[in-house]
Amino acid sequence: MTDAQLKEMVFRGLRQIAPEADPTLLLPDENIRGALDVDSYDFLQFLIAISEETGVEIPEADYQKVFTLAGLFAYLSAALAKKPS
Amino acid sequence: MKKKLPHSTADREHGLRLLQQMLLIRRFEEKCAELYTATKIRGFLHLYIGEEAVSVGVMATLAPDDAVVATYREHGQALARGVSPGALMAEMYGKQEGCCRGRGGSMHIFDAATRFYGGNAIVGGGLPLVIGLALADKMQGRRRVCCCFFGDGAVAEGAFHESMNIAALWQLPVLFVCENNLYAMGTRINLAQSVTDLASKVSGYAVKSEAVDGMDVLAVEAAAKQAAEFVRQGKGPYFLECRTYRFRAHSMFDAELYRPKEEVEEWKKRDPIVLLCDYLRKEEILSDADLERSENEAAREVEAAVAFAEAGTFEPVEELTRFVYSDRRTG
Amino acid sequence: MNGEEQKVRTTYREAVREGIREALKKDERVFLMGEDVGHYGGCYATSKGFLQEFGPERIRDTPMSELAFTGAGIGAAMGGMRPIVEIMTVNFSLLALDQILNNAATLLHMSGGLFNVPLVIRMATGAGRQLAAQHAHSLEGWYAHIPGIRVLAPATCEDARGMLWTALEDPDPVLIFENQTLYPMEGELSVSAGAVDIEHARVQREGRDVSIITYSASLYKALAAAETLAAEGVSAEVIDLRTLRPLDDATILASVARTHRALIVDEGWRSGSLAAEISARIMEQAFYELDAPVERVCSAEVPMPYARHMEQAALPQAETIVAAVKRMVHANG
Amino acid sequence: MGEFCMPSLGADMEAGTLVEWMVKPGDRVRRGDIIATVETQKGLFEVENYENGVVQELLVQAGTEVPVGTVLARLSSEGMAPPAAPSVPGPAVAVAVPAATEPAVKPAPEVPPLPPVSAPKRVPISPSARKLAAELGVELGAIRGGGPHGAIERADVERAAQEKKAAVQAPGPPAAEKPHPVDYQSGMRQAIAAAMSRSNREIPHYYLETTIDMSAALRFLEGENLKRSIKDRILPAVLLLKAVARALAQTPELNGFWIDNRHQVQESVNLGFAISLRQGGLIAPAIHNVDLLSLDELMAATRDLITRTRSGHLRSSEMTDATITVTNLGDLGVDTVYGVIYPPQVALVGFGRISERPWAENGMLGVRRVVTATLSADHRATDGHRGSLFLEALNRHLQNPEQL
Repeated sequence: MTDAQLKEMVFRGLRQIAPEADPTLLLPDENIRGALDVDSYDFLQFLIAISEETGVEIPEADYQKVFTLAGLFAYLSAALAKKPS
Repeated sequence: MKKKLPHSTADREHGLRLLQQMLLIRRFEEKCAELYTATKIRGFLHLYIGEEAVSVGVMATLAPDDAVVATYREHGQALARGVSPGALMAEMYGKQEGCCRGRGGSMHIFDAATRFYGGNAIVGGGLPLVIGLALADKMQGRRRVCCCFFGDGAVAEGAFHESMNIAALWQLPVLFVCENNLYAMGTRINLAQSVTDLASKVSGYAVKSEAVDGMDVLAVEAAAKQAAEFVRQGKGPYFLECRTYRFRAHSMFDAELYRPKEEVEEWKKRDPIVLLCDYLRKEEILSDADLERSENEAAREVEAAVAFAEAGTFEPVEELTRFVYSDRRTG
Repeated sequence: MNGEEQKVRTTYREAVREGIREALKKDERVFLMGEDVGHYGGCYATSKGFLQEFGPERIRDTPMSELAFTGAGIGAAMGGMRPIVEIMTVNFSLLALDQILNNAATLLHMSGGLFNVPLVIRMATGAGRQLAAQHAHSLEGWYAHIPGIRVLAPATCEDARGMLWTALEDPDPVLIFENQTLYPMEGELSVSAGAVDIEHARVQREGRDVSIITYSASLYKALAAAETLAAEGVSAEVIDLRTLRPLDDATILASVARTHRALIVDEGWRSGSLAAEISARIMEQAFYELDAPVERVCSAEVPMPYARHMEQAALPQAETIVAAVKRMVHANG
Repeated sequence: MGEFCMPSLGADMEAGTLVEWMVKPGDRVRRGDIIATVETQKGLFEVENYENGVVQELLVQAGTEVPVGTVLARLSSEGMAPPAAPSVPGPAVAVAVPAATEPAVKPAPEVPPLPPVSAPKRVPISPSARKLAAELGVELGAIRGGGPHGAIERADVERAAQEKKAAVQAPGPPAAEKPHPVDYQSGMRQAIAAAMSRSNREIPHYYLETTIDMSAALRFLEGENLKRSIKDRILPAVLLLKAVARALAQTPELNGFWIDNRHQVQESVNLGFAISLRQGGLIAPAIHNVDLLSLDELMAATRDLITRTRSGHLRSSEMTDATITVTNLGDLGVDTVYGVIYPPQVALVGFGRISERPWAENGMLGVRRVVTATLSADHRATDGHRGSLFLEALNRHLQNPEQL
């Protein structure tokens, strides 16, 4: 999965849970949940969608690392690099 | 009066396995009745208690890649064919862990791995399907048996006559297994059939047929083995009438006004499980310990099935329109 | 020649026959089953010569058992074949409706996605040959009511030739209705004619003042009406639905948005008809585009009479279409 | 102690008349024995017993009709040697189907009556013509309709627009002002306003607050979630809901209504779960029988409820059945919530943010993940002592998450 595809998938997932917000305006290190007013239920749905598309299941212990776009992309590309394609 | 049983020699494991399968069906169905009164199972529920020898006897002679089509009283066929009790129970709980995601219920059990092409709630509805499956096998040169279970009620349906004729006309590899339990819901056979000897009735279609005591699993197995062999060799369809009896009502809400209690008690004297146990004890194959082990095994499997169903989850309503058309196609 | 596709004269019947023949040759899982499809060559001669060419295994005459051979088609499809079941006419399909509805249309959903039914069923339909009530039904609308199957109505030679292959490739059951009056109809086909799309309706004639929405044999009555109206300064758009389930809402609504008036021509009976469904969808989704109520021209609600003049009076005609449009357009006085 | 209930013998069976008991108190009964006959619309049925035991008490006499699920007799299991084959501990036959008592009548929240509409003479106009008139800024009153029954059609509007432009020669038609977006929230906003002001007007609130150490609960949850696929992961909020349901067992008087000056404690625990809607507005539909649900079932019920709330597919019972409401503002970084009770309920539980705070325990200072739980309660129905017992029970349950 290329970076562009990863980015596109993440934005599609964010639009899913925050339809009226525009995720492209998010700064790399801005807190996604705060900026898009996303509660823990919606955030879980977002992670489920990511796990369905990439096979990467983000455990609760790692939530801290994926609260920002930069953190999320880094985490996913690292996880995908480790997984056998 | 000593019950006369054919003396085909069932070896020890085989005899105990037949007993184990019949016991599992019996305890599974009893648990379904209980769960129905506790409103855990809803809709229609048609219990197989009393007819266990037919499905167990016939399934023992079918190969893994043969096809099976059954009716809405199909828990016995499904279990004997190898459908998991848990998937079956979860289906009746309406849970998505059920064999059909909770969409079919008791009357519509399907399983791809065992080529179990379903329960079917339309009387005689499965007969045209099975001749189609057999036609496909024949046209693709596959030597397989397509086995269809149906009751004496279906014999009055147009689908039966049309299917028998086509099966004979095109010499299709179909094993027709008629579970003649004397009642089409509440109509006794003599009030529904001009000729009640169904095995001879089908001679009009030039189809090889035989009647067998549907309470004696060894007799059913012997007859079914011969029938399946006949069909597998491509000699055309075979009609096996199993004369059996259901000990419970047609379905859960049936006051059985149409049959005398004495008749039920009379048939219960030839309970297929008791018959097999007597035979196996006489042949020193079955000990009390074996029976207890078998009962415990059945109880354990039923208990596990209920637990699996209880723990199941409901299909999200968003999936409602899924599988109306194939995913690949739905735009 | 400016490289334009080389055309050949043909008939609707020939186009149907070629479609089946091509399918039989391209895929050996395909076989044709139905009453008199073999030795007789097909009640409408759409399989003449096939028995000799493909043999009795793949061109199977059946006993008069619509329920059983339709059910057998379903079973064979589940067994890995790609059957084409021909039910002589929609009138006899009522005997097979249980298998079509309770098995073919339902198995995939009811089994939780386990078993597909890749089956095609073809039937002749419609009136107009003085065959009287029992042989003149037009019941496509009934079948278009059933989720789980697709329903097609080829009106042109091109569709008669090309819809079958696309339908055979569909993993779900597809019903194809051929209006019996169309078989002798002449038409043109490009030499390389092949499979066509079965998802969309088609604007057969552009227009500004009214959208005439129809299918199958009624298409030609609508086109004739449009010509008459043109001479009187009324520009009628004519849409051939091609697929009755799923309906191509987009094309219908886009047209109504242009013309602000809709007239639906349907050979079925008016009450609970396909025309009623289309009218409801236009009201629901294009209400603010309507400058006049949606109108329908359907068959009279009578059992089809035998006498010719009575049958023609019962059926939708170009004249009745013209009258309806005039009412809608000239309502302005 | 087993209960023998009126069994459901058919999908459409609502009730049954007990015709005859086949057993009497003191009789030993085994699984499969017929212990009574029941009359239904379909005929007479022999009713089977499923638990081995001894009949203690027959609660319903012959001849009375009772709804499905009503307890007919009590059986005890002592004095019975367990049969050789272990009796299958299937679900207890007596399903605690809540007795079908008449739900207490709840007065509908007052909705201000609609102002009377003066009926101007209705001018028939086609939808398309009405839209065109709006776009072209043409006054409908000024148009003469040429359609059937004098209906106005597009042609009429176009003609009127021409005439107006010709007559006025004004610079270009006035820009049609942008139709202001209809505020679909107004209905909901009014309903919330009415309920909240009635709550403050009538309910004497008292507020209690406690801080709960969530370390044990969150550790348990993280362990449980590692065993599950992400699809079945359980949210902390679900744990809090379950703890509230369990704590209510200690103080059932918090679970119910105050109607016509009478405290009506409810048996079933239906938690109102406050869900915020993205475009603003708040709904607190009920999750039924939370005390009977496992954590997995509760998570599934919550997921289903949120999805249906957001897509507007709630059942009327879910809007009115809540016996107590839980509001969880933990996501928004608020520490403490002092909520307003939803009448006619008598309590509301609030949870703030789960956050790390300094924690002193037996003389040692450490850092723990804690949450502040608050109780708003109706002083007419309960008093502070009972409220604090509830919060204390809530804390205790969260310290033993395995039992939730």
